[in-house]
Amino acid sequence: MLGIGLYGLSVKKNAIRILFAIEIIVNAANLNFAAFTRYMNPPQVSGQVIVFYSIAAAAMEAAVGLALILVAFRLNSTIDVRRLNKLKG
Amino acid sequence: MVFCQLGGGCELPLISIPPDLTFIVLAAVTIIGSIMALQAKELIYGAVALAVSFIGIAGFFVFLDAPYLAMLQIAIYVGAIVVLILFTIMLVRREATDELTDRPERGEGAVGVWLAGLIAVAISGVAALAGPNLPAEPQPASLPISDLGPTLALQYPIPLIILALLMSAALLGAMALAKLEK
Amino acid sequence: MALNPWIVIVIWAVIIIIMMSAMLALPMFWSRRKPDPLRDMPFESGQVPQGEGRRRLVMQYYPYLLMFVVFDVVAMFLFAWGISFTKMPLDASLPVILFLVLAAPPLGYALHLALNRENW
Amino acid sequence: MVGFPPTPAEILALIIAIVTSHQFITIVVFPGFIHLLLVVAFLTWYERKVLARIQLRIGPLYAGPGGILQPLADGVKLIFKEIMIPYKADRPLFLGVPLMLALLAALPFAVIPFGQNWVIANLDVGIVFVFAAASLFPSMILLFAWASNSKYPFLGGLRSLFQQVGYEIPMWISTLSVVMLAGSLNLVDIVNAQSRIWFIIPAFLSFIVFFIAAMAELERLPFDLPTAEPELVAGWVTESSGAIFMLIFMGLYMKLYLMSALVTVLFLGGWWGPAFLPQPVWFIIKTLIVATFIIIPRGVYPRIRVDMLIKLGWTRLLIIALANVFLTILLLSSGVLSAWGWL
Repeated sequence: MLGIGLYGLSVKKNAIRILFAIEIIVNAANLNFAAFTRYMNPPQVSGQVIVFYSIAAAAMEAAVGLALILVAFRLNSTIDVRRLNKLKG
Repeated sequence: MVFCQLGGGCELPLISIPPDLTFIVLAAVTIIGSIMALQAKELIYGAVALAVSFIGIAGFFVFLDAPYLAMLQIAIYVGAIVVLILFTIMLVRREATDELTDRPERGEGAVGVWLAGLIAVAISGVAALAGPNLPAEPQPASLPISDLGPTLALQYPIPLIILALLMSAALLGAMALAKLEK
Repeated sequence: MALNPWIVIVIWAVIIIIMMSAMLALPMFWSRRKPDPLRDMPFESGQVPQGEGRRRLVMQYYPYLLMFVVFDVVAMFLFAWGISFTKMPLDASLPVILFLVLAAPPLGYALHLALNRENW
Repeated sequence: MVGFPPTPAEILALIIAIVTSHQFITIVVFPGFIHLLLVVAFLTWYERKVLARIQLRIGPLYAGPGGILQPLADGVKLIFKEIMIPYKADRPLFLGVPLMLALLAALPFAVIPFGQNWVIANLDVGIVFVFAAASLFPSMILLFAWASNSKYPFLGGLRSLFQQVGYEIPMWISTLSVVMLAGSLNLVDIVNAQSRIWFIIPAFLSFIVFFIAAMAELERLPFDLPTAEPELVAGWVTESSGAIFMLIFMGLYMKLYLMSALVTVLFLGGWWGPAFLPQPVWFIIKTLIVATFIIIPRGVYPRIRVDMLIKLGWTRLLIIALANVFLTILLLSSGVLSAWGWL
């Protein structure tokens, strides 16, 4: 899944797709936290708590990211990152 | 075959789904969902596939004895973030879907696949090396949900405070960004 | 109950899906189907639909969605803390209360921004 | 024990064992599928009758005694009708979303306890499971509105999304104080904790908030902006017909029943009542009373305005719910409840 996420990050041009890719990567990390904390000896809750924070942070990141996309769209009327690479409009 | 005792003395064969099968199904759902999310032609379908992938991950959490985490995943990711994504897609939609030519150019596609393959091989290599060291069978102990709260509040109070600040900052930042300039 | 409740839930979901898709599939076989461009037209009070059906959304709803995301996270954290409230010493709840107090003013301000019609 | 190539007699015995087992009955018959279908049918008839009584009409009359078979007739009619799909609609989503809506409305019934043993799956995260399923509704509605590619559904879907999103938060936070009182997310435990006193008394404010939020979630009058007939024809369900319409309305009525059941579980002591009636009967009686109180405003109140809706949900209800959480902290930490033998 991390691989897929990286693939998406490196290939896709649409900003929303890039956000998808980031979410997928974060999810892969979360899954690993939950898995390792379960397979620890004895199982602990702390990994799950870390996933808590991770999910919360990812939610915030998605909110800000989407707002950024909106602003970019409003200013440039495109969300193609190829065309967003110029700082001066 | 395991039999369970139920009220009235009747016996019901316990439906025991082998864990491997559950794992394979969940992994398939998750991975296909995430590939679809990135490759679907319509962004809306991409978002739906992303939701499916998130639900697959929630299934993994259940599988890993973290049901509260699974519910959190569904409520926050599928319930909130996907709605936000859908809404944004619809806000920017008309112009955005004009460029359905979101296909990667040749070199980039190859680089992407190569990167993904490299990561996958590396991770499975590490897993294969470390595999024998991991306990094959997890401890049958249960992780009660009521442990979450104390751990949250007692072991990690500082991140909680930081999270409050982060959330306020993110919310206000996002709103300030999305606000109309006057 | 010896069955793992999650398995029961999966069975329950599968039963519902089968029944509901049967309800959806039955009319496909039984009912008369006569495609007609006039009848398959989207409803617009009897007129011929004009323009795009999917209009650009209104921005006004956006801030509420943002706040929903944030409050969703807050509520989930509060639930995790709420279940074990009676089992914890009271001072263990202090970080959570501090969390709420810290988060309250910015959230209130965000609410104020969202309710102000001129911003959107 | 069953031998490996099982004989027909053994298979038969197995099937009988499965069919008569308690788990099978809970899934298929009582709190499960058949009961759900019957209640949904009953609720549609009941709502029409109640509204007719309010408006001095008679309501459904011809099918069966008192028109009680009307839902059956409606169902048969809707199944035999043609499904019309607008030509610009997105077919997979247009067909798939009603299915998901019905599924999402039915899924939480797996954790609702109708009696001490009458629960399909006794889940540890019960109440959060219900909310997680309910939180998927807005996205489904938005998708359906998008899929039908028509103006009225789109506007209605937007309003609906926004309303449900707004009222989910007060609902969750009002539930939080119940969860704190009971010290568990498991719905069976929550009801068991009310054997002394129903939570409506120590958590009265959150009962009010929950009830109003439930009505808004259900898009009932006075909160039925998403399906406001004079303005939006039928809101986000405008384009649905035949079986799709039936699935959506089954989903909505199941949700009505679900919300009433939740009010019963969380605040009205679930199945507890004098012992001369069995537990599930008490539960259903209470639930139907709650459902009546959700239905009645539809015949009585006018629709409120959009800005009033926002203000009510996001400011008043939220603040009351949060205040109630602090009130609950005080109640619990002062030890009043245990001193009076309430917990």
